[in-house]
Amino acid sequence: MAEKSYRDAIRDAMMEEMDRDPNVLIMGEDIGVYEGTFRITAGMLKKYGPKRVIDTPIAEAGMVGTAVGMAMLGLRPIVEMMTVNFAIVAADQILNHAAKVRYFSGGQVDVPMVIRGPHGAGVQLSAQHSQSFESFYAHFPGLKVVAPGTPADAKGLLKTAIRGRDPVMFLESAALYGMKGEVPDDTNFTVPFGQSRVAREGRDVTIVSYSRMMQMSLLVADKLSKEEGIECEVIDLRTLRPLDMDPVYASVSKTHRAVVVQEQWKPFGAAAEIAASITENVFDELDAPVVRVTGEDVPMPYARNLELLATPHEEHVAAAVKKVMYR
Amino acid sequence: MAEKSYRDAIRDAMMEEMDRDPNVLIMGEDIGVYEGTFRITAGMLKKYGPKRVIDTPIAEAGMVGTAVGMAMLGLRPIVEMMTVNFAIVAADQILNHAAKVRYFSGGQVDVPMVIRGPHGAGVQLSAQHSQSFESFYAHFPGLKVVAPGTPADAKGLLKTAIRGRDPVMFLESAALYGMKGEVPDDTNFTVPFGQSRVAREGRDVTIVSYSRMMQMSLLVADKLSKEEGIECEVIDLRTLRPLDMDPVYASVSKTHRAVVVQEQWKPFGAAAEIAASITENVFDELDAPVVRVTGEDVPMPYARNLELLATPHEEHVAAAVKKVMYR
Amino acid sequence: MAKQKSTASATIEEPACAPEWSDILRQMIFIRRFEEATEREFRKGKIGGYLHVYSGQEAVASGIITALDKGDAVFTGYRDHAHALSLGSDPKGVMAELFGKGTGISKGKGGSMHLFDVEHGFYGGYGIVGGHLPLAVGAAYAMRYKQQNGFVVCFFGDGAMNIGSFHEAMNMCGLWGKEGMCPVLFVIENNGYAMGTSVERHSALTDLAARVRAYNISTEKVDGQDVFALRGVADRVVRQMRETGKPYCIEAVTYRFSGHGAADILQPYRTKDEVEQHKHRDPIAILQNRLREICGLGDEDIKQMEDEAAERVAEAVKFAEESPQPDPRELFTDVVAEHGPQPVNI
Amino acid sequence: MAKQKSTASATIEEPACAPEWSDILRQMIFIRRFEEATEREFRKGKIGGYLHVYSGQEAVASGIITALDKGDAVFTGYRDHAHALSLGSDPKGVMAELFGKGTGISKGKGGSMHLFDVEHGFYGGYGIVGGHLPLAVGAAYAMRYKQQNGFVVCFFGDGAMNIGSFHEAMNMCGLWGKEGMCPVLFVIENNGYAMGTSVERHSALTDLAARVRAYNISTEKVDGQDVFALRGVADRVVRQMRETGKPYCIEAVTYRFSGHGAADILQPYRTKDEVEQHKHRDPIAILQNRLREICGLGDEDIKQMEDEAAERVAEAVKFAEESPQPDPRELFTDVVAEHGPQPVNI
Ligand SMILES: Cc1ncc(C[n+]2csc(CCOP(=O)(O)OP(=O)(O)O)c2C)c(N)n1
Ligand SMILES: Cc1ncc(C[n+]2csc(CCOP(=O)(O)OP(=O)(O)O)c2C)c(N)n1
Ligand SMILES: [Mg+2]
Ligand SMILES: [Mg+2]
Repeated sequence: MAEKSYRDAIRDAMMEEMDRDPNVLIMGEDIGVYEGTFRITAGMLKKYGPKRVIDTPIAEAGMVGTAVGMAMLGLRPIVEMMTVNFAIVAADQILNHAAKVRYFSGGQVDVPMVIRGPHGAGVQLSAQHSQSFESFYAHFPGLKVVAPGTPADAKGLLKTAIRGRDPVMFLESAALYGMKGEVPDDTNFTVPFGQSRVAREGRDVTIVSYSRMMQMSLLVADKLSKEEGIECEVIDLRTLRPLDMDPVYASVSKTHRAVVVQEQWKPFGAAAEIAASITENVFDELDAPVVRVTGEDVPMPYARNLELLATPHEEHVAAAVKKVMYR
Repeated sequence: MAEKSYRDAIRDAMMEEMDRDPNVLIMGEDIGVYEGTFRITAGMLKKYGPKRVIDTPIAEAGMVGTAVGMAMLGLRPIVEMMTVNFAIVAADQILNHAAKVRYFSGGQVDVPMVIRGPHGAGVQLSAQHSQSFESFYAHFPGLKVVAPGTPADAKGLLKTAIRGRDPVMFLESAALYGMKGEVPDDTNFTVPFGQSRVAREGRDVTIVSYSRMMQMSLLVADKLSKEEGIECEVIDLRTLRPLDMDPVYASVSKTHRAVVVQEQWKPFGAAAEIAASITENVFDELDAPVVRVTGEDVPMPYARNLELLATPHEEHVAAAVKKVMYR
Repeated sequence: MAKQKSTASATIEEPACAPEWSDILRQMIFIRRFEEATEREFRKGKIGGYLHVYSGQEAVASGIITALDKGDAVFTGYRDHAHALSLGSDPKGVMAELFGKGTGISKGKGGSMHLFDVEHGFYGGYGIVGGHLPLAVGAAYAMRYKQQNGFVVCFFGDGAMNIGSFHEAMNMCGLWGKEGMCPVLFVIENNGYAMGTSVERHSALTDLAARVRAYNISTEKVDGQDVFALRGVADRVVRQMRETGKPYCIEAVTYRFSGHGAADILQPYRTKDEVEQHKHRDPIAILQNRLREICGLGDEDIKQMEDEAAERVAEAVKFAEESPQPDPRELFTDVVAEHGPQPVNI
Repeated sequence: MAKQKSTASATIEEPACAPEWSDILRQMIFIRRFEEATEREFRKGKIGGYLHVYSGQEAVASGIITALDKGDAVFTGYRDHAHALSLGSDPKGVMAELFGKGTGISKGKGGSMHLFDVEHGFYGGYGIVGGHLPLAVGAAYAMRYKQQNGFVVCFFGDGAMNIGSFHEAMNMCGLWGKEGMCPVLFVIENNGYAMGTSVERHSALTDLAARVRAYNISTEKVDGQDVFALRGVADRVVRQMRETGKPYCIEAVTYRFSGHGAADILQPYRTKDEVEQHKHRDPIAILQNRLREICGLGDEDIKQMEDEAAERVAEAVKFAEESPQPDPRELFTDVVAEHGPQPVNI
């Protein structure tokens, strides 16, 4: 085990896989000469050369589409989106090509590729650069959608993504890039998809989340434990497609109360799926309605005071926990 | 009142608004000379001329983006998508431009435009041409998302869309184009957004739906009434953004049971939002978990037998109704 | 100004008679009869969805594809039957796919627009206009990356040149081509129309290849009804591309005899007369006449080819007809390699 | 071959001295000082998010925009401060926007990338590279449709020319232009780099305007550091476009002195030397020297302009600093005209 940042965990995952398998390559805007806007790829051009670290023009659909073609022919491209916001420009290539070509070809091709990059709100990047797309992509069969919340998961899940045979939307939290945590040294350490994790045990309320909001939920859980004696169990979904709800059901069967936390806009967001599934499957266990904590339903404003109002904070999670406890 | 098809209702709405307001125009692929793949626009080029009925190149992002520019300068463009599937190609223009420019300009512009076209599964059009996007678009603040289920609503809602000041995704059901129904003659007849409708009254179970699945739900309700004495109340949401849940809550407070029906893939689909909201708001009224009836979670296959298995049918709705009644 | 040259192919020297030309004629006749059969079966309700036939354009697919080797890869749009058949896909499997049968080459999951036969180098069959171009570019990169000798042919229509992905793909290929990493032969199947919109009405400049040259890719305009001309260019260009790893673009000027798709009955965008005029330049007739001249091809030979085509088509239809529907469990396979879907209604 | 001409502007005749030129110099100096202030305030933490300054490129915005009339409309990308200021937006409101204050010209909701000032003809400020081009085309159509006399100027970078929406917009504008329905003046701000990727590395052909000509749009390459040249071309072209309703494209060859954005400190993609070389062609110095020659501009005049700029910038900063944050209720306004959002956390 070593203490690593979330950023370095991502970088290590890519470099280890590039070392292991010559078919892995990475492409994106300004990842080479410029060394990446978040410096995740710093040094990689030098180490692997321009055929494996490809600086692309500003052409997201072209980037994703060429990666699909590479993947169909047996390479394992990683596409870095400068931010995942820009992947919307490539939505057709992701949703209609990457996600579907295996199916409509009757299974004649694999599409082993990863689209990754920072995701979610930053600081004052305003409306076009501060969005959360997990429910958007997770709606589509044929894709995998991953949202790691710790350095270890970032590394282990990314390695699974790179080694897999399907297209993966790998949604990183830019806000967590600097966060440190223990990461196994073993270069064969991977984290499988479709396995939610109990991030914190507790008896009173189940908090379901992923990525940065999962980390925030842990803080709230600790605070509520200390200050109010409320013990929250926090479930980290880790992957939204495949979505592993069994640990959630098990937890709710114990706590009888659930809160779902997401940064996204509330309507038609990921928390709706979680909440609906909980109700559908363990209705009789529930002592209170499942409550969703979400961002405000507005495009992200630039002004810092408004921006802070637009995203969910610890006090909102705490309030939701108390609400489901009727406190 | 006159008996009109859903198709003619849409066409009438457009032509009446074009007659009323010279700023209304329509653009799309093969809507003019070719007269439209679904013939919705047949005759319109002749009547309004090429400046108001614009045949565009195959350039969905260009179509939507130019419409945004037109709308910002005071026109009221209608963009016909040959099918709404192709709007994915324009996702960035819809989600990052049409939906956000009012906000990030601090309210300096209106964006009165409508994107409309046939939506959902057809017959053997396979994976890239048979998708349902309502939850996808309805997630984004700044848009309106409309899904009419009757000729009258198709007309009245489309007129509201054209007269409004915001961008609207107007999702038509190709399968309903031939369906007939009473449509008011008044050229000022409109149907406001954000008003769900009780399409059928009943005391036992609330079925929540929209568009074609709402029509199917009505058939099931009649059948269940006749054959089993079960009385379903069917709520037609009509618009998914704004989403009017109050009539749903009122109905569930009466029936204590709810089924939500959509054609979309289940995970992260529209029914999740409806189900989660019902639970969140009228939990204590529920005698059973809200059950979702949805399409199978697979890209649409071409083979007719598989395709039929991929979409929800009357028996699935009936089974869900019985399930929430514990029958 | 674009530095790349635009060559209007000079008249190809009359080639010598070779057995290959009869094979090509046989193939083109077969493809025409196959397409006619699909139109018939569509009207009978045996084929569903959209159906886009290739009649009139046969010389393009045949002229180019017969120049390929094993290991080369082909991508095209939804008007894809001829490409699969030219590559050697089993007509029975192709027809079964159109019938939505489990024996179809895409297991009945793709249909007319999504034929696939990777074993024969056919990488599909795509329905989003222009969406496949970036895929072709990536595939070519992969081949060079793996130091394979193959290259990629990417067919697309005139209408596809107006969509963004076309341009993004072209620029990336032009760039990668500088490093010898992008051997894609782009083939514009310029049949004059995107559905009902003529080139003049959909493209600001009707010299479509000018767009391609703007990405440092050489282009050449070829008579798309003349399989001799097409094959001649292909042979030359293919050799050169394998060596250089650079892209090249052929604009094949052709014409579609049928409607855009099976639903395009009225065809208000063109006159019957225009269609008739173009039928005078039927690529099959042109090839037949040439082979009469240079190979002494006779009526008897042609009749034999026609009979053989009819028989093979009938066989394919019979096979498709008699094949079983896909197993219902197939609904859930091939979605992903791992972590497949949970059935909801079954 | 593209039939449209590519003109490399002949050296503009030395224009006569006119008071206007001093105004332009004053404006350019002011913009430079304004941008320097934004960089300072960014480092102080007063400005957040991304900040892209225009230093080095001033001649482009000023040369073109001073040729416009009321009723014309301007669209650009995220590097947009100069465009707003050139159009006459209040520097106080612009600075307040960057500070995220309620008095900002976009009410603090847009920030640096999304300045808007419709009253002055400024239609924004967009953050998705190339995304605004179709908007500009639609806006031009709207003006002609309404039989207004205005036209649209659309600025964008060299890097933006690689994205699909650029091409879709160009083709549509080329087509509509044939009917006199698309008077857009496209201005390529070719500063040699898209972020850290040089034109040679992002575009298959470095003659960027070849792409534009491929859509039947005439282009002209202009020295982007020479405001005389730019303004000369603009005056000529603008007159012509108002009449014809056709698009036109100017490729302004310029250079950005600062990093791509405030975070671009190391600039590993270019040498200090390269930047220094280009600073010898500072558009402000070039204009000053010219005006010394033709107008007898003296050190005193320049000092006065500098002092005035410093004062106006200080005033803007002070105003921004002292302005209140947006009212929290503003979070929920301007999302839609009707049926606004339901607060969830408040
Ligand atoms: C993105 C997208 N927009 C629209 C369509 C509908 N469509 C299918 S084929 C076609 C015309 C294509 O014309 P062209 O590229 O010239 O090919 P051709 O049919 O002539 O072979 C259109 C508009 C589509 N499939 N995809
Ligand atoms: C679609 C999209 N992809 C990537 C980015 C990130 N990005 C912002 S500016 C930029 C470079 C643009 O270069 P250019 O168009 O030359 O303009 P310049 O910055 O030189 O003025 C990039 C890649 C973006 N904003 N939008
Ligand atoms: Mg065509
Ligand atoms: Mg640039």
